[in-house]
Amino acid sequence: MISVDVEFFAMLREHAGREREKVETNADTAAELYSELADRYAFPDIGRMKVAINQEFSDWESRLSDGDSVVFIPPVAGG
Amino acid sequence: MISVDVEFFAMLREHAGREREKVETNADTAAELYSELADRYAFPDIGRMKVAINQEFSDWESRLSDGDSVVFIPPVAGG
Amino acid sequence: MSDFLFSHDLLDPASYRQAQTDSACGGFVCFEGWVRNHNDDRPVIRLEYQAYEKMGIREGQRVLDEALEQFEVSGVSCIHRTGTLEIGDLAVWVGVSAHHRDAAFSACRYIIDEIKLRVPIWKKEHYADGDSGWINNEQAK
Amino acid sequence: MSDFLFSHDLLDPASYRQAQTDSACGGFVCFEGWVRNHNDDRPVIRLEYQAYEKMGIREGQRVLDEALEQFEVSGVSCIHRTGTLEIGDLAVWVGVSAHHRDAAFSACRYIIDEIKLRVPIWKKEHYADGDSGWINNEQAK
Repeated sequence: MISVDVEFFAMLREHAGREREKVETNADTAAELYSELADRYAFPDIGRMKVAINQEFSDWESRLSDGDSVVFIPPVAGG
Repeated sequence: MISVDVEFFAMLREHAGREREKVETNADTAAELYSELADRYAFPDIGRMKVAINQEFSDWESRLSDGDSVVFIPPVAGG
Repeated sequence: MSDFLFSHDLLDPASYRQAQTDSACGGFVCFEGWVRNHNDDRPVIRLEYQAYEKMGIREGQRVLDEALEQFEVSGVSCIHRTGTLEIGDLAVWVGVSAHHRDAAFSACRYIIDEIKLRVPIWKKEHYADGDSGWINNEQAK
Repeated sequence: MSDFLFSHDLLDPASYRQAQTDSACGGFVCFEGWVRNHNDDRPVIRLEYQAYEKMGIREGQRVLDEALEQFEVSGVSCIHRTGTLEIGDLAVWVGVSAHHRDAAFSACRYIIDEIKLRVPIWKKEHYADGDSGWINNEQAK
């Protein structure tokens, strides 16, 4: 069991109904964590979503460590 | 003998010592007119100079008509 | 000047331009993204930009640093608005000063293209019919 | 707005930009030419622009009309300074608004390139050593 800080943006924030959450999880990877939260909050399919761990784009199969900061990045739309 | 209005710009204005001049000339073409004035005012070689007749870029061999407005266009440098 | 910033307030292009002036530079190119009153044929009444600012500033700064490295430019900067924007509001400002215009154009184009691709910013459009939706640059043109 | 103008007074980029705003447009690109303090390694202290205005306005307007025809842009404008300019002064301003940035960049680039080639404007540089000379865009880069 690890604890990670998850921050939600865009439609994920609306689905989760909150901006951030400390998640206690057995997920090994970012993908597993997404899938766990997707079940809980009815998130959209992982599709073209990306993930940032500690503010760097990371692989979905990256292993999570206790205390990591995790953000799921839906397709962006700046500019 | 025709009479044309010549307006001088850039180094030609400095050589001619004036902004404009009504020139009475026997020149048939713009090139002949340039050559006549080049002799009088020590203008530089025709080189990459262009000519505008009545505010349109024209051929150096264009025939001049009485009352034409003629401007010699040294290489430009806007912007 | 070489900074990527977010601003929750109205952007002030005149002051960004002023900060970029450099008497050694002969050319300046800027790009502004404005909030349009439509998306395809759908009337838009306002937008909302949300950014993951901590990472966005890092990624945006990286884009500016790449531009400084790849093009012969002197100053580069980019300011992106967040929060609720009205039609006509300035959403993003990019400014590049350079000795020659060629580099200024190329770098400005590079910066806005990469910002749109890489910086974690999301846009929600609010439509005249009361509907709204998160859109993204892959669907949009 | 689609005008080519000469101005003997200081240019006012904020007002030109303002005149270009259009709530149907998503992108705006502008180019500014600034008076540099040097030409190659030679210190410049001021410049003088002289224009054959009657023909210049016609040729400049033609360039803008070509840009409107060739690119999907909504507004194009260009103002060129004449007279004596100090270092840092704005010599030329080009602004283009468009639905999409691609067209805005291409049109802005087209306009400044063609203006520099075709509009009868001449520049005299005054150097720190007291010398001066008429220069042209074929020698310059």
